[in-house]
Amino acid sequence: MMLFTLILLPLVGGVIACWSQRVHQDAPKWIASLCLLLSLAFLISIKLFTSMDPSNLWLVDETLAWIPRLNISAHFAMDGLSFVLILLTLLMGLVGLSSAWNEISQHSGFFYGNFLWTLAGIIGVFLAMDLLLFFVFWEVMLVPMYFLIAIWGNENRRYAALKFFLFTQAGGLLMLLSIVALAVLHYQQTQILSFDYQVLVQSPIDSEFAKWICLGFIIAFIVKLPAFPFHSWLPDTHTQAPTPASIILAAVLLKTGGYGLLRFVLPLFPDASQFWSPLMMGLAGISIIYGAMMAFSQTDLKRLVAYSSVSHMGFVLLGCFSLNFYALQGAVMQMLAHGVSTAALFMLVGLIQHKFHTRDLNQLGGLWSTLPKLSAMGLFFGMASLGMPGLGNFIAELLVLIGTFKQAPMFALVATSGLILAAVYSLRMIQKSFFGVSVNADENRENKTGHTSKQIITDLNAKEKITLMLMCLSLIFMGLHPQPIFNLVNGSLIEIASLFQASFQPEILLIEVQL
Amino acid sequence: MTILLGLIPLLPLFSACLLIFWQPKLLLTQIIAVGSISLSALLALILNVQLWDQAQFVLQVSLGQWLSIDNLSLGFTLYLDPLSLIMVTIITCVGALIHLYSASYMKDDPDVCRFFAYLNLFVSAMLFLVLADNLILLYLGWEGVGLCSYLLIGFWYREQKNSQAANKAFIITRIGDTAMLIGIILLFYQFDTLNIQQIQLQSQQLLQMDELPTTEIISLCCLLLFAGAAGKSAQVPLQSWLPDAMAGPTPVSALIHAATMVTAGIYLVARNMDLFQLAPDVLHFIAIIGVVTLILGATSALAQSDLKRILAYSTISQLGYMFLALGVGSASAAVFHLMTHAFFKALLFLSAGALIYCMHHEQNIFKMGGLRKSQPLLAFSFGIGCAALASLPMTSGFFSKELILEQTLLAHQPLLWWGGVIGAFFTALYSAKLFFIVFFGKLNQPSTHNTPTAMVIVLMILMLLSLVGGVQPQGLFTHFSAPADSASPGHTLSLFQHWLPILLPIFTVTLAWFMFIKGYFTPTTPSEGSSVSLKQKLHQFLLSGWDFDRLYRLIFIKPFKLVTEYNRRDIIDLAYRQLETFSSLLYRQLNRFQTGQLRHYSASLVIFCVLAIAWGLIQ
Amino acid sequence: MSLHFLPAMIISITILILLLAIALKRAHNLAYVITGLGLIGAFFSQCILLYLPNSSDGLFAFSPVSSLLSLLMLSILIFLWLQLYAWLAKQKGHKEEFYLLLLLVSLGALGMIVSEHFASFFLTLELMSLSFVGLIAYSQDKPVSQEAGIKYLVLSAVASAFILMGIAILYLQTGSLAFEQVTNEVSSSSSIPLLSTTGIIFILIGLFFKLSMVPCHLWVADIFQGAPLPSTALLSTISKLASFVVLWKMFNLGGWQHDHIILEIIGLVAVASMLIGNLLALLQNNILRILAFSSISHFGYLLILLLLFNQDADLLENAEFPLEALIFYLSAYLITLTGTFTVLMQLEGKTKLEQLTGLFWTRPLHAASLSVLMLSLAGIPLTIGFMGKFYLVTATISNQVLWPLPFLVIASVIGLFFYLRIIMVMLSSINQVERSSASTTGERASLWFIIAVVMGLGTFPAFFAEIIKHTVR
Amino acid sequence: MIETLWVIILSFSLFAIGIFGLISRRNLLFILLSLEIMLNGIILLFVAASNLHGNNDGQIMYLLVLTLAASEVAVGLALVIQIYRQQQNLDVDTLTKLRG
Repeated sequence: MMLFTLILLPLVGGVIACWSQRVHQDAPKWIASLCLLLSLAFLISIKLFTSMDPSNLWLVDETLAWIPRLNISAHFAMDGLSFVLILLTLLMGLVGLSSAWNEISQHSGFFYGNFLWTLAGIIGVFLAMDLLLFFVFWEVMLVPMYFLIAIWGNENRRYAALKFFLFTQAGGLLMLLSIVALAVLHYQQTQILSFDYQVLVQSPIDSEFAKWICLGFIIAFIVKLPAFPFHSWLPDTHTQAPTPASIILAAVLLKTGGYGLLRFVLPLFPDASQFWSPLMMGLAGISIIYGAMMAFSQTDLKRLVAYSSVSHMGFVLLGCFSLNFYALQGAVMQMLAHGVSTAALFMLVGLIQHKFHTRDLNQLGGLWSTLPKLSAMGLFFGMASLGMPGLGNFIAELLVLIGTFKQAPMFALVATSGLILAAVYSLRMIQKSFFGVSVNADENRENKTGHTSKQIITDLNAKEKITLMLMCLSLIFMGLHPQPIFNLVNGSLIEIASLFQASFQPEILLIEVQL
Repeated sequence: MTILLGLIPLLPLFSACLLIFWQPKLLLTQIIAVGSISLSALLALILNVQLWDQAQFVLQVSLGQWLSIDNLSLGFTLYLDPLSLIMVTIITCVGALIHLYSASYMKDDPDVCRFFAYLNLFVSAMLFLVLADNLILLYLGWEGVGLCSYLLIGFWYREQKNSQAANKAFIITRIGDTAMLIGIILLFYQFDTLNIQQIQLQSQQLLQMDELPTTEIISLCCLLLFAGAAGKSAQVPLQSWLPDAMAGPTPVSALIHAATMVTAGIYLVARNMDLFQLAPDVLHFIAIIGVVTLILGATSALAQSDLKRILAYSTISQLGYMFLALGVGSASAAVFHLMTHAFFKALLFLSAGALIYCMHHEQNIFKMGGLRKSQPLLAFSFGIGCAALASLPMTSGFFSKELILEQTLLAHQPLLWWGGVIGAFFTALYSAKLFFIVFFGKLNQPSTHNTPTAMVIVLMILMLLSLVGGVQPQGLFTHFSAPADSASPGHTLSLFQHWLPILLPIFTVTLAWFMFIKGYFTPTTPSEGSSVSLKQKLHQFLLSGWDFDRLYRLIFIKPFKLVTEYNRRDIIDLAYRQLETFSSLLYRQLNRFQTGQLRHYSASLVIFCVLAIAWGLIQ
Repeated sequence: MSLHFLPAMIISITILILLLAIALKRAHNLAYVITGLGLIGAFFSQCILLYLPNSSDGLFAFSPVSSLLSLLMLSILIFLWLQLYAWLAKQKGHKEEFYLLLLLVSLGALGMIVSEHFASFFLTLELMSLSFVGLIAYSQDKPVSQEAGIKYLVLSAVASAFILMGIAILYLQTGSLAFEQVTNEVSSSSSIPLLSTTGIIFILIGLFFKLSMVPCHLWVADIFQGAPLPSTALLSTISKLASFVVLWKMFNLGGWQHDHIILEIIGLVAVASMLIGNLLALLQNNILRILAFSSISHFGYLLILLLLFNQDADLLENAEFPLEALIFYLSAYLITLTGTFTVLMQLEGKTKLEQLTGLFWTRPLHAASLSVLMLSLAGIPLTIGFMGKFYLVTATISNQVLWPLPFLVIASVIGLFFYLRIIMVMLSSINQVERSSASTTGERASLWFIIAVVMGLGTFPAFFAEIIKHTVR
Repeated sequence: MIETLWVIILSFSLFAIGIFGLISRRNLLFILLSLEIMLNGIILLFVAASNLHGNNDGQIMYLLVLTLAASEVAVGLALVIQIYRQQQNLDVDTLTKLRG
């Protein structure tokens, strides 16, 4: 019952937070942070106390009966990959919380409730082993996020929330059809009706439908991990979402797409993913270039960062579909590093918007003179997003490129040109917002806003400084000492990679996991 | 001894972090910054002394394990051998001197602490680059150096043009670095390891096997590695960032754009010399690029009027010489020239800095006439610097450049040799021109305050080094006892080929003196009339460094900007908007049927019945 | 007179008692109590009869499935009856007749569900339709309800005429009126080739009108908007349930499945109603009209299930699965619909979308329950609507009928758009915070009950699925 | 003896006349009237069919349909009176408050 309680904790925490607003105005904040810390401690304790027998891949594996009629069970299991991603979820939850501390004022109880429910949904996605359970969590995590964006968003939040929900829902429906088709064909092949991942993975279906079912899954995950043709919801959602929601969205919600690819598409359809891999690598290349070029031309800061994450997630897609051990490690690393760096960038942009009430690059400038600490952080995370060695993003992109060069040099070439474009747009962002002289000097900004008292713009307060510093340290840790993460994720990735590379023989199969 | 080696790069890194987080007062920052660099310089000198006697030595120290997946295993291990020892000594000594100099040069700048933090970070990144034992750690140092040069060029971030120059520098070097990264990855697949020494060993074995197996992949790797080197050391295709990089403070130009960063490219090629031997056509290509760059640098330096831009173009041309030496296979000549160049170019930059400091930030040479009497020390240091640059006999520049020209001859490359000689002629011409214009002629702007003592000490040391630096460090020869050097002992230089490089500088200096007296060196006023004479057009062409900037703007920047501006609203997004309008259009059409008329509703019932029966009849 | 007639008998007795009560002393709460007793009595008697073996006496056929469906119908009636008192108290004019008409409708519907002879089907159909006319035109003070009444009367009369014509043609063709004989003989001997098909088409048109399928769907929006709220609730649940069961019965029994003309028509109508139903509701501003159009599309989904009955390519080797899916989806949709109508009834006739702005902040419980119901209509997981859709998709895919699936995806995405639009309106922030009338505990209890049922059956459908499995087997 | 074919044709034509009347007439009363004509057509068909097949199911259906027609008209007229009281004319096309 351990994993079920891991999901239950944020759920119940959310209910209490939502209810506690009546008791005291900022009670929800404390309850939410307490609940997150509790679940973080619980997660770490699960990891430490579970008996680490290297033979069995799954750290924890629990099943509860759910719909016996169709042999669907609530089957939760956690392995290295999902452990790392849940850790990222909870940490980014804390970061989102710290950025929401003084920004959210109206209906705060309901806000923190939704916030925690989204996290519970995401944790559910990472833990679900039964395909239908995965689909249920996949859709359920959208509803609270929809509420977050629709109520506390910026000026055009309605359109963005609706667009966000419709895009993912359309993809989700395709996935529902593919799940059912997979289960039915599996039944036809092996006379066992089951939606369970571990049962389905033993006997991959080999009918000619396999290609289309695999495509159904891939489209659902590509819409979520915004790849080229389906990315147009991300910029709108990010510009209109409140900062904590866009932190969670950028840091973790996009990773569910990547996780889905790694967990469900590659192992369940080995030959179909081989069939689709050139097309998908092409899409990845296009989305890297397209995201970078779009980021270059944006004037709205949040849209710029959103397009940059489209380009970064292109690397994840490239990593997943080059079906090579290095590339898979690189893809997982990119998910983590991108999560941290983009969340930090969104937090900074949120702060800038909170202080200057504008996100337009043309009106921003010369922040270094007024807010030195914030600009230093902005510079650091800008450098992280363009893949500066010594930080997590570089290791990820390096591994993805190493993997892809071996498989398909042409796509890798396109991806490396993406590196250059990444430098172009992040430098433009840094230069336009931090360097130069502030375009609207203080006096004319004052008469624009009309109020007499000169609004003193304070730099980062203690809490923000600590969160950002921790994120810098984690990026540097990921950059200079990524080995623990690789060891954690090694087990499941070897299994996936061995499906594709006949020649791939990992000489260190049973790796002792040490954190 | 290994602890000393480990400490050398870590000391500046530690002091950089200290300065970033603690941001102490002015005096304390100066002490920490200059102290840490001079400490590592001291350690380097100690290492030099200890290892002076051994001819071939290898020192390795591992600072920790970085990454090990499958058969890609990288560690933070530092590797010292004669070549990297020389580089370390150059970097730390010149770095220490420049730190001392900039302590006084930058003392009245508001955020001096940030300046020193970046400078220390730069030196530690450079040290990591030079001491790296695997290519990815080298790449880490490589990008770190690029980052610090970006930060330092854009140090005075208030002016827009500074940060634009910084962006330009970073992006152009980034293009080179990405090419290099591709080269490294291809190397990984070719040699299955990224450790530099193993690559050299495997390439040596391949060389002995004399039937070169997959040559075109290896030559592709070498070409890509050279592209990275070209990006960092400002060679022909990617050199237009160096002149703009002068927007940074002068000590930065001295340290980064003269002594250390630009030499990283040469170090990379020298370090992987055995690999490059496998691809002779790439070496030949490098030599050609070297010659083209040195001619470009020399000619454009002639047409400049800004003091620092002249020195920048001269650095480009001197680097061209080094790559020429590498191209013809003699890495020792290249590294020797690198060392001497580091000394006299640092001297030139620092004295230029002092000069600008005295002429309160006036950089146009035509406005500083006749400073011989008011600034005797600067005149003397500039004289030595220009002499070494023009490679007048008995200066350190002379020995190294003459060695390079000799090596090119030995490698049967007469054409390249003539290129080098022409380059030498132009170098001598512009250095003499620079010297005469600034220090002779009539005094039109009095120099107010004189140079502080710290600067004077540094200039004195550098003057000494650039004079006496000519003696060739013994270790250099043994390291590169590669066969290419002594390939053709029998071939003796003809008399003419021997004496020309020696006499040429003297002849050009006197020629320059006469031209100065006749007044040829007047600034060419931009002509108002439409008929732009050939002279003006040539001058404009040379002034902008063979017009690479306009070329790149035309080919890359304009179309890129056009496409991104056109697509700002994301065509894909508009496609989805069309979907939205289409469905609402459909809604309006269907809603027109809801008329509320009872008769229309019953009519719909009947029509459906008729259609259904008709459908049945048709089947 | 087998035991199966007990529920119908109880209801007719209550009708008589109610008539006498109204005649003697007109008292609203008395009528309310009598109807309640009748309905609850019928409900419990039906529970007892649930697992009795099949028995049929010519006119009516009783089977566990039909008793389960009538159980479902009776529970919906009881739930609506609970809300009725509060709503009727607010209306002007006589209130007792409403209960009378309600009981008559339930009697008609009960009869229709179990009928297997054209005469009994026709009688119960007419009983239900005419009492519905009374229900729709109930509130005299509003002219709109009179207009809806007359429209419904004329159109349902036309539809019944069509059905009668169909029955007459089939009778002409086969000489007998029982569903069994009619469907068997139709496929065997057919004197005039197309006569039987036209007969079936006539009947289908009548039933499509009752189910407001696309070609004859124009009336549903106007009548839903015009009629008083409880009668719309009844109309949308009871009448459609009964007509769909009859359509399923007729379709299931005979050999019509191999008549490709009928199959094509039904397929076309199903897809058309899915898409057009959702498209019509896209930018609507009146909630009742949105519910009307969404009921068109939902019954379009159900029609796909009808196509599955004849397919023999059953992958899951389980012939009854389509029937299970049908019952599950039908019950899921009807439960959600009744829930929606109870919430609307408690919102005192706020049917315009603008009137709902900021409902989340003024009456949070109503807004929460309405959004849960909207999500269930849209088919978002953890709601019963999703489980219904999941059953539907599993049944369609296991029976290899793949061509309607893309339309299903498109239709549900369009559907999601206007369901979310409703939630979005409720979320929008309003400036003046007027605390409207505090809702009574009864209302709050029913709202919590709705949320519990919709979310509960959505997340733990095992219990409900087992019942259906047993009744179908 | 009239062959049943003619009776069927008569009933179909009655049915068609009823439908046509339903759609074209604007007055509510005439709509109810045409409704009756349709039902008579159907009754005729029932009787003819029962005569053809010899069993008297058709006759019973005749009785049922007749009662239906009567009750329908009764309810219809009640509503017609209501509408007349509201808008003083029975024109169906003015009954369009519910639309769009």
